Amino acid sequence: MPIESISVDSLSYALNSFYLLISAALVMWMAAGFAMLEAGLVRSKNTAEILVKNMLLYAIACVCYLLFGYSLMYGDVVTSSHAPAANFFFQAVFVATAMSIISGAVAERMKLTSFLLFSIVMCTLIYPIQGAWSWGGGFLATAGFRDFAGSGIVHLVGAAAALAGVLLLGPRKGKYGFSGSIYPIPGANMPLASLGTFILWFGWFGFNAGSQLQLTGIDNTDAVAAAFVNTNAAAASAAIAAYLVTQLRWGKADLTMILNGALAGLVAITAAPVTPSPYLASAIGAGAGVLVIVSIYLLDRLRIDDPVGALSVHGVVGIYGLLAVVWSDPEAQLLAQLLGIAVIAGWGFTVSLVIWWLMKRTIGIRIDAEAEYVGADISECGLEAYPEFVRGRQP
Amino acid sequence: MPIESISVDSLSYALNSFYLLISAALVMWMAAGFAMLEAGLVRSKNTAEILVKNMLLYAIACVCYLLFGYSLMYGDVVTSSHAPAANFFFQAVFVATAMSIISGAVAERMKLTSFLLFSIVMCTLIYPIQGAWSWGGGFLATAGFRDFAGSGIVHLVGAAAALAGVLLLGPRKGKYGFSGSIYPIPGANMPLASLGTFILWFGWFGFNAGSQLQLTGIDNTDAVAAAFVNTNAAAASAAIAAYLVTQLRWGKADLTMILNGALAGLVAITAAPVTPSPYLASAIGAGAGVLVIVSIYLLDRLRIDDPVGALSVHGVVGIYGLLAVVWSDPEAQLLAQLLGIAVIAGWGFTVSLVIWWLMKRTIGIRIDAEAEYVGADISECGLEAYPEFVRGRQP
Amino acid sequence: MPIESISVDSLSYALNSFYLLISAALVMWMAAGFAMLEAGLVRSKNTAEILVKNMLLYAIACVCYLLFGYSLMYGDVVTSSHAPAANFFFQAVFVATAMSIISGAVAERMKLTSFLLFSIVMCTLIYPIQGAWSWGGGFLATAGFRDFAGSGIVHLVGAAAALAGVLLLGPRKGKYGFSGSIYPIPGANMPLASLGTFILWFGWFGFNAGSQLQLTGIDNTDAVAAAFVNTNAAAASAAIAAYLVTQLRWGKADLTMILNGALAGLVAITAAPVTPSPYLASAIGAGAGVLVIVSIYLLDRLRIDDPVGALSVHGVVGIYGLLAVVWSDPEAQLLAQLLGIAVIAGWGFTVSLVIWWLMKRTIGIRIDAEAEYVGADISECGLEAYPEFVRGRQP
Amino acid sequence: MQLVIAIIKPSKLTDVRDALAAVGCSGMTVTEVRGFGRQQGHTELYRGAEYRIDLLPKLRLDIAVTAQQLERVLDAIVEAAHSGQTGDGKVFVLPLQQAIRIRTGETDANAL
Amino acid sequence: MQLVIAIIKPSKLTDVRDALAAVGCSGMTVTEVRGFGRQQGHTELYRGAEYRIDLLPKLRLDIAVTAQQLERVLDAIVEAAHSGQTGDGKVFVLPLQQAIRIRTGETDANAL
Amino acid sequence: MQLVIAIIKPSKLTDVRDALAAVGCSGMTVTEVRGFGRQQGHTELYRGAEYRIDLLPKLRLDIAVTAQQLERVLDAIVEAAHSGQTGDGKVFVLPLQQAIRIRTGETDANAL
Ligand SMILES: Nc1ncnc2c1ncn2[C@@H]1O[C@H](COP(=O)(O)OP(=O)(O)O)[C@@H](O)[C@H]1O
Ligand SMILES: Nc1ncnc2c1ncn2[C@@H]1O[C@H](COP(=O)(O)OP(=O)(O)O)[C@@H](O)[C@H]1O
Ligand SMILES: Nc1ncnc2c1ncn2[C@@H]1O[C@H](COP(=O)(O)OP(=O)(O)O)[C@@H](O)[C@H]1O
Repeated sequence: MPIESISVDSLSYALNSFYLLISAALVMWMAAGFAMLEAGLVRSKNTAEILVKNMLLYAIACVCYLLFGYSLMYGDVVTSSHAPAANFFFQAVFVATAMSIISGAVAERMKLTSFLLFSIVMCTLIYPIQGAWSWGGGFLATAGFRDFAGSGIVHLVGAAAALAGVLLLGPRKGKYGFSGSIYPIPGANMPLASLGTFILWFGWFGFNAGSQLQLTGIDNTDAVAAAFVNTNAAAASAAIAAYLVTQLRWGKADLTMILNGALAGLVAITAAPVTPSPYLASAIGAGAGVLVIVSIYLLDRLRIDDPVGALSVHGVVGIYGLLAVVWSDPEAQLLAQLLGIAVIAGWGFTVSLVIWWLMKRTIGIRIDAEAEYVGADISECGLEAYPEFVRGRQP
Repeated sequence: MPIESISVDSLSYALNSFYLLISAALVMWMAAGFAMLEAGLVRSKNTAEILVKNMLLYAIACVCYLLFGYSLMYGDVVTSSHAPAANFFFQAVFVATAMSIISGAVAERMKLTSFLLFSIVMCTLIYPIQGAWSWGGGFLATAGFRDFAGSGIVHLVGAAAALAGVLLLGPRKGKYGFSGSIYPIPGANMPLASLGTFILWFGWFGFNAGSQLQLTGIDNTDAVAAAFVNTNAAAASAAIAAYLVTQLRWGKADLTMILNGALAGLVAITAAPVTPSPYLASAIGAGAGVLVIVSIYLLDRLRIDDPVGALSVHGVVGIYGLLAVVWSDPEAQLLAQLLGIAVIAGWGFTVSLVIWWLMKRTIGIRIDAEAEYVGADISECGLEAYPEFVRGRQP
Repeated sequence: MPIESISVDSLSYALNSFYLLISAALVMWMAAGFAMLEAGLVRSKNTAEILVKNMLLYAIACVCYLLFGYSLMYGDVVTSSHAPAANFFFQAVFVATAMSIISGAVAERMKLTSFLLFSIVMCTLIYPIQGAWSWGGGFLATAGFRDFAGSGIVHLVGAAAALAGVLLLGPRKGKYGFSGSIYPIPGANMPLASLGTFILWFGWFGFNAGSQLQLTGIDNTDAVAAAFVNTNAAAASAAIAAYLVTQLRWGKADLTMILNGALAGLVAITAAPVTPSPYLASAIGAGAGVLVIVSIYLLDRLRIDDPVGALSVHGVVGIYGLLAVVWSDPEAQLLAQLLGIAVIAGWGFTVSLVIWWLMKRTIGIRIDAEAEYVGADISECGLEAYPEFVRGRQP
Repeated sequence: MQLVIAIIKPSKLTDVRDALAAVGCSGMTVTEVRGFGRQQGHTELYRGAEYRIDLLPKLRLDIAVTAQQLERVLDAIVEAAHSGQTGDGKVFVLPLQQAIRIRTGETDANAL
Repeated sequence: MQLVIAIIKPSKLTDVRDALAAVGCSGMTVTEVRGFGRQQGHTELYRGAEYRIDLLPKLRLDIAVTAQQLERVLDAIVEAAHSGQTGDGKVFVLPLQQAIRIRTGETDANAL
Repeated sequence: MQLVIAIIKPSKLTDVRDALAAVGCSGMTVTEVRGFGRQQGHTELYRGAEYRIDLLPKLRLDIAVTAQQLERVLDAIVEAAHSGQTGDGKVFVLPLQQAIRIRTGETDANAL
């Protein structure tokens, strides 16, 4: 392969594209993180089914966004600083993230086919349309709404859609008793849940730092580096804060809460990973770590059953992250942020509610009681996730 | 560290090398993917042994290729657009991929030492010699055979060698009964198999996009970006297609088939990840997703026992991918592709058959019946993969 | 986004920063590797707790290094070839690696809170102070001590601190009987331990190749590429060597020893991953693979209980790696290396011993006997790592 | 004294335990077992091949009782474990010759 | 009525089940157990230390039978579970005082 | 002949096995069970909700003995399994009508 004569501009083009492609690959890898997190937090009898959902939702998101979503969200995209395909790929993998949030919240009781149908609607319409309003240059962008990497545009919209689904689905059998009693349903595999969290943390560097979209130029480079540092700082502080809350409140270190804490830190910093100092990023993360536990605790008391804490991590903390933008970004205004939150959450929730409701009325969205008892693995997939490991505790 | 004066050429050299090194690291990471996939699809009593095989085959591949294989395949390599060591590393990790394919197909019954001896022959001779014919500039290259990233040169040759081994080994005890009955032997750990698939998907970006070998220059950059997009699109469509087949045919979503489907999409696009449009790449992937299930189903009826589906995913779909090149690459000709397929599969199968047969005659290639019953973990490794998790189902 | 006019220098700045950030992200990912390795090698009843430790130690390392450690180690850092934040992030993730070593050695019996307090001291003082002596340009650097990526500065210091803790803690209940008998305590999940090793191998490319700190300039690029090749070669040879030892000595392929072997190869090459030829790197790795098994075997006979082999892998082999520098690096001198070893190990061991001892006297460092019997998961975290998988073997 | 062995559906454990507590029987030993009987298993699918799972998960309760308790205990179990579907399970009664509480060495009725 | 307890090698389950079905006995309860006896365990190796596993995996079958069935059932089990190697297992017969089918309340022979 | 069923704490298995070997009893079958009795379980915490685990892990030993061995075996078990804390477990003795060694067909005392 002979050396072609390479120009500075083409080098910059190559480097920006490579940076975006690697960032996108890291976000793709987050799909594995969600899959492991959710597979670890459900019971063993529903594990294979949640894996199917995670694998397919990623696949569906990519295909739907290729066919319709991308052009709906961005129109005709012209990029000159990096390869158009790199830009497409980076945008496409974000859709799957939004959808992954939903699979966790409705786990252990939603029908596979209904979930997959919903994911088509989500990735073809719900996500791209609201994306067009902000990142696509629409009215939210004009109004000054700031959401750098998607605390709202990706995470909150997913959580809003999930909430609509959860409300129509109802809680898992056996989760809530009469007279307010709450029965915990422990997840089957903690190492898997922890691995998932580590994968997400790792992949999130691509999510946040890639959202600068350009690496070359001193300012861009510094912004990308700041995104790495702040993303990491927020997650680290949030994990510590969540630990301290569980330790002080219950005298134990609840692993799943610490995992949710770290993820909450990541979601919170996503709206503005570049502008804060690392110290402010740590503070934002710490707040998220506390908030997420309070939220999980309260939603459970409200009998809103969310097996993996997705509503709190991506919804409640997503809102918090959008508000926290004003602490570091001089261009952000509280009103514009509130407008963005209301629009995104309202849109995501309302449209999803209609879709879920139509499905509930027609094909149904919940597996029947017998299937739920036996487990979705056998009823939906026909196989068991761990066929040789006996169940040690009754459901 | 003072800023040296950096020339444009040396920047290009640095960027190309870095791109190749990161791609190679992603391919190395695929070794973990194969290890997890195979560890999830065997029974718990053979899990530690398959892990040993996967760890050691990667190590052996690297050492053998360093000592002999690389110079046999490429002669004296001169690179000027990137660091020679980066090129070596990228080529070396491909060898391990070819070998990983074999470990899955012969799982649960092949002797560890025989497998390791075979892997030395594979990585020192079988793989590099046929690699020299195509990528090394030999007669297949001259004949116009096109295999961009190795659907044939890496995947098919591995599957051909595996088939020879499987035929001489015979099926696992208890897999096939009299009068045509087939007994499924479920894998022990579905989350692990799914994780392995996600890892492979992620690592495959390095496999396919790295095979452009140069990133700088607008055309190269665009090709690399196209490889990312097409690789992802093919895998996504293939997973969906495989799901639809299992859903329509059996009314259930067989997770392991969906995983094999995604991998089939990846294998199929490997022969030409740059030239197709994303839509064509999706179509190629969808075809692979259907084909792989048909192939797994038929091979099972032929009583060819392949615990992980490697023969179908890498062999049958590898051939399909090589043929599909003609759909997008105007320089490819069907005849040259057929020649390449025949040569690679013939070479891989024949030489391997001789080697396996010699081994069978001398040191033996199959663990004895008692060891197979107790499990290769205890007989070959002396330990258990999950010593505290009771076996819930008898073999 | 319009193309700004990009200078060669700013491109170099961007590329170097990106290389450092990706390397740092890979090192961050090693935290997941340690978590999985350790979670696989402890019993199921202590798995959730070791996961909490690994998640929190990474978080604490990042926060403490941000607040105090970095400035203590490097003073006011001025970088012009890459973004300052990239340099900070790369240095920060190394601290967590040192701390991860400790969590493995003291697993299954150390109190969570004491461990976390120690990790604050380690990351704020013990690690940065000795780091200042060498990488920070202090007296060890002046004396000619050479440790490219931290066989000593990261690994040995962690192992020395761990040894102090292990001596004060004592062995796990039931590990050693009267009259010299040794009872193995098998880890619960071999696939997890193998996954952890693969993650570490993958992440180590960032660890070693990133330590060049600059990618641009032909020499730097070649050095980075050499680091990838040598890191891989050393690990591969070490895994094979470890396998051969277990096979020849015990007639079985002990998976956990092979995993430790691969890691030993990585630790050994860390002190000089650039200067050796790939052949010498392989030889250094092979030596490490043998040495680590001998060391694990002997430490066990000395009744020093190290559930994951961290003292051998990072301590004994760390020393070996520092000595092996003189084989390839003409500037290294044996005396300077010995001085560095003595200083780092002495400092790490002594200060840690004092801290652990003070803790032991005040808040205690060991969970009580009943908690140890029931498992740290229930006593420290209040949950079980695998609540549905019955325990098959008594402790 | 008798040893009552009840094979029940796993989902009935809590009900049976409550019913037993109500008749003053507070101790028992539970084993996870697999049962084979009239109840049909379910079909699973793995890689294109279907197969039946015949051995169904059940729980076995072992309850040592005094002769006076026996009748009430049997009634309590049968009532609480009953769903009317095939596979509800069986209750077996075996003569128990002796019982000892390890902690105290107490025997027979005092040991239960 | 008797309760037959058979401790067998796990690999013999299918054979024994078929043999029992052949003599008209279609119900049983299977438990995974670990046995300790004359049969030697195997040695395992972990990180350079060898150790014996003495408790070997076995299956325990509990089969309630009527007095008339007993002889045939015992013969069927012993024949089907026999391999001639140490560790083939044991069969124990216990007197069974009463049996109830939970679904119907039927008792004794009708309950089996 | 009798069948001795001992429910013990898992941590006492080695001691009991050694004690039994000392009185010449070398065979037994071990089952993992969960016990419910006077002993209190522990509290677990999961995502902010606490709950009790009442069923505690125990081991069940089944040991077939001849009438002559019975007394020594019972003493050995009770002594070795004793810790004095609630939850030490129980020993039950059932009449054993017949025993067969599958490997040889030997019966009764010779089968043990
Ligand atoms: N003869 C038997 N001996 C021991 N256990 C039996 C016997 N027959 C049935 N069982 C147990 O009782 C359970 C329920 O029996 P089954 O025939 O399925 O339903 P039902 O009792 O409602 O007729 C079985 O799963 C098995 O565990
Ligand atoms: N005295 C006993 N009481 C209960 N079970 C026993 C007894 N002796 C042996 N067993 C069970 O029978 C199995 C086989 O016994 P073993 O002595 O190994 O072989 P064999 O019966 O062929 O002589 C053991 O693994 C154990 O489960
Ligand atoms: N009536 C009973 N029938 C069968 N098993 C029993 C009975 N009562 C107790 N057990 C078993 O004995 C174990 C110990 O009993 P428990 O009441 O907790 O302590 P202790 O025997 O020291 O008073 C229980 O966990 C249970 O397995």
